[in-house]
Amino acid sequence: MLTKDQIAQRIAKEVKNGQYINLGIGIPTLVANYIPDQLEVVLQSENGLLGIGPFPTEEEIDPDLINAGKQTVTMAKGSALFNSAESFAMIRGGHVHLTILGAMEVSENGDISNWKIPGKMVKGMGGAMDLVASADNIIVAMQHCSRSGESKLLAECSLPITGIRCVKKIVTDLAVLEISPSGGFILRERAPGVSIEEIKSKTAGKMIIEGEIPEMIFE
Amino acid sequence: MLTKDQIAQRIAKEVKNGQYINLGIGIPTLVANYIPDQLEVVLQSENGLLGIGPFPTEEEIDPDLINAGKQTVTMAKGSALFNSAESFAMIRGGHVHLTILGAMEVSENGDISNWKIPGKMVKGMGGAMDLVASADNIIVAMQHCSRSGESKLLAECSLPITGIRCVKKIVTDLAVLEISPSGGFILRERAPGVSIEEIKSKTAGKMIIEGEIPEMIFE
Amino acid sequence: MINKTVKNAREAVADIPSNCMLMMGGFGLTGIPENCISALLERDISGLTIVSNNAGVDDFGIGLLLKKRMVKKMISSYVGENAEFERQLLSGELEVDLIPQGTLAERVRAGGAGIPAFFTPAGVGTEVAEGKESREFDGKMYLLESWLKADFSIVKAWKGDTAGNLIFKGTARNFNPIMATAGKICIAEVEELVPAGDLNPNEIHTPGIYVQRIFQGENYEKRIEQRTVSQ
Amino acid sequence: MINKTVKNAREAVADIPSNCMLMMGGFGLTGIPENCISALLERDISGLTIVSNNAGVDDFGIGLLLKKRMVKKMISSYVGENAEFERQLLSGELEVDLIPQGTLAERVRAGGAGIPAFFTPAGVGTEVAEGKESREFDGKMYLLESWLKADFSIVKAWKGDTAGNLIFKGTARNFNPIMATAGKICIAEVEELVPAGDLNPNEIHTPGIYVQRIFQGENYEKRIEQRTVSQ
Repeated sequence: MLTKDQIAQRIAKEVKNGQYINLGIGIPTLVANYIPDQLEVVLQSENGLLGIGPFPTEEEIDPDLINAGKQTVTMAKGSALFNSAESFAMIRGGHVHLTILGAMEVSENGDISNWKIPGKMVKGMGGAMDLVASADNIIVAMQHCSRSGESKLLAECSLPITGIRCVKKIVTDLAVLEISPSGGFILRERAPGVSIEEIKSKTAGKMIIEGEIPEMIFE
Repeated sequence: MLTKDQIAQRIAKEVKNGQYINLGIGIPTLVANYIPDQLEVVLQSENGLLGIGPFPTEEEIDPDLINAGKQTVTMAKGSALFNSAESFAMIRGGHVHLTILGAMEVSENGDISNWKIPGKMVKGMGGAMDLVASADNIIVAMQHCSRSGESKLLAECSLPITGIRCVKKIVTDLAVLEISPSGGFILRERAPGVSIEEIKSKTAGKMIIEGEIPEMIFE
Repeated sequence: MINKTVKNAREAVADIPSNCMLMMGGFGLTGIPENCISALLERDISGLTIVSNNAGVDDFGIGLLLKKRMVKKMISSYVGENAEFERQLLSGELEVDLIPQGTLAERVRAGGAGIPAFFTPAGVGTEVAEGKESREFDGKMYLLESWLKADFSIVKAWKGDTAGNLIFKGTARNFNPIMATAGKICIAEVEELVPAGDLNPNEIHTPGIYVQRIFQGENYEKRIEQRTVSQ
Repeated sequence: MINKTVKNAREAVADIPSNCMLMMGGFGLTGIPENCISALLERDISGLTIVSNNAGVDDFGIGLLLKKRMVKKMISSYVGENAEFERQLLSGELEVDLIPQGTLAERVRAGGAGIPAFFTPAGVGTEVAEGKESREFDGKMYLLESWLKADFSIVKAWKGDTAGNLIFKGTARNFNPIMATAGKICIAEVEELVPAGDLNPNEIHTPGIYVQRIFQGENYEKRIEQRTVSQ
């Protein structure tokens, strides 16, 4: 089973040179730590910054400079600042290539639920609905099962939907899976020491297994 | 009969303190010369400038600073620059209070034609259709009759329309007229020495004459 | 240039009535109009509808207006981080309209830009789409969303001039410039107010045409929600 | 930061094919991409559709492309000032789509912003409305207009950095920033190209995300159409 950091590390391998990327809160934020230095990529923060730098030192902290998770940040060289309408214009317009975000559930046709649990306090969708409706490539980072042990990879989402037919790939603590254009979770990689049977038993939606399924390799 | 400068001078009296104003090409441009110094107003140029200053001296000329008529201009103190989408956002959004423009024809319900003569080369409407569809107050500056002597104040426009039911007031070389909300040109003022009969005979649309019609006064 | 200066926050918000619609700039606690919020707290008004991406925290920002029961309804994209908010919501004292953040931003921009409605992909297939017209363009589905306008918009900028031109700093820009365009009256509080002509026209984020009242604020606390430093 | 630098105009426009759709920034002759226009003139391509507010003059700007018969269609708001243009139009060699300037600007912005259609009041009751859906909002009529996108957009800025961030000067900004967002490939020529990090992030008009190629242009003529001086 992968740690959160290992999930982030595996997702970082999906990043391509020259990409503009939006990282959601939680595990996705950790992805930034594992993007190889030789790749030139730019991180977008939907509150109005292209080019998120590292977290600041105590001396660098500026309350006027935060990311979408409200954390204090710095700006990378070559950054640009803009307003919220411009920010979502670049998201909706497809200029942000890759969105990495967390989920409560993903369905076998790529629907995602991550904003609302009926009966619990609703905090709102923030920018998630815009992000999943817009980017060409959407990767979900999440645990394979909920805390109570229920599969989060389902035939259909049971929770209110955030976006339909949008997720392309899922990296969990157990596996890397792709959404088949015709529906179904295509198993691509296993976490070290995790068997196909275990993944199968913990995937409630349709799983597609073709050929050898390699174990992930971490340097 | 008023000269072009007198038409501009009369229109300048319509300007109120604190207004943002868009001046069209031709006579409307001259209005700027007659706005009293004690009034604080801002002139908008739809190519991206709020705060048009006087024409430049030879030394001040900057090819990167023109008005919508493509004339070299300067910037007034407190100016702001912006792009074309932002410029028309402020026009359409009703932030520009007053638009003064020329016309080929105006109808008694406030329709205006000023962009196209069938059979002649069509140059385009530029920003005129956006301006007349947006500002609360639209004043037309024009000659009362065409060069061939035909009235330009009609029951209905004969030329292709630029905008419907938008003109509020017309200042011509002969008169000041308001558009009645129920239709018709309400005669408000006569040019010095011009009779009501002459204005009537040169107005093809319905004219409304109520009470005394004073002569305009020029200081 | 037209002079938009008012004395202070108290004068700026003096005529905001009960039951009106307000827009307030800010993302989280960054770029919020701290001075105007304080001045509103001194006013005896209620029934406000507030359009703001977030709703502050219990003891800061819009959270203070909530605590004083001045707010009838919030129109926001994310409203966590606030226990009093949750209490009022669950007890039915407070209404909330949750809107995808990009749709919220674009609706506000549309309000200022004279665009009554537009199509956007956000929310297709979700409960956000309920009751809304949808249409396909180039093989993708979109929802029709309408403009948002307010009686007053209250924004916070870094620098401003007496003509109402504004410059923001860092990510404190966020919703402020678009909200400035969508209020019938826009009130701007700035950290530094300079005479018209002192700002470079090329560096202005919000042209003065959108701003009706401006003043120099004081004692900015600029509270940080998630103080995160590098090791 | 991603480095978007190309050597020069020739390299920047080398793969623009015949019969594609181009957007070109500029208002009149102000802010037009002079270097890219010169480089296009050396290419053996034709059948271009060009979206540009104006069409240059006979011997400058887009007028040069027209003279070489490279243009099939212009999408513009105002196209006077050009005898060769008029000749080609009247002879049927050239098509022209005339669009209200604000609608043109908003359609281009929509193309870059993922908004497939929006309602605008411009053109209601005119021939611009023919064949278009109209609808009433708050007692006023509006037309539905669709986004405009292009295969390439070519813009001219004052300063730029290697990451593609752009700053414009004066009214040479005009259509450039919005067109930069609406081309699949955006080519930016700048008067001064600096390393990423040299521009103030707060002063950038076009974030580099929209720009795929950038180079420092040379020998700008910046011709003036109406040289007007004060007496």
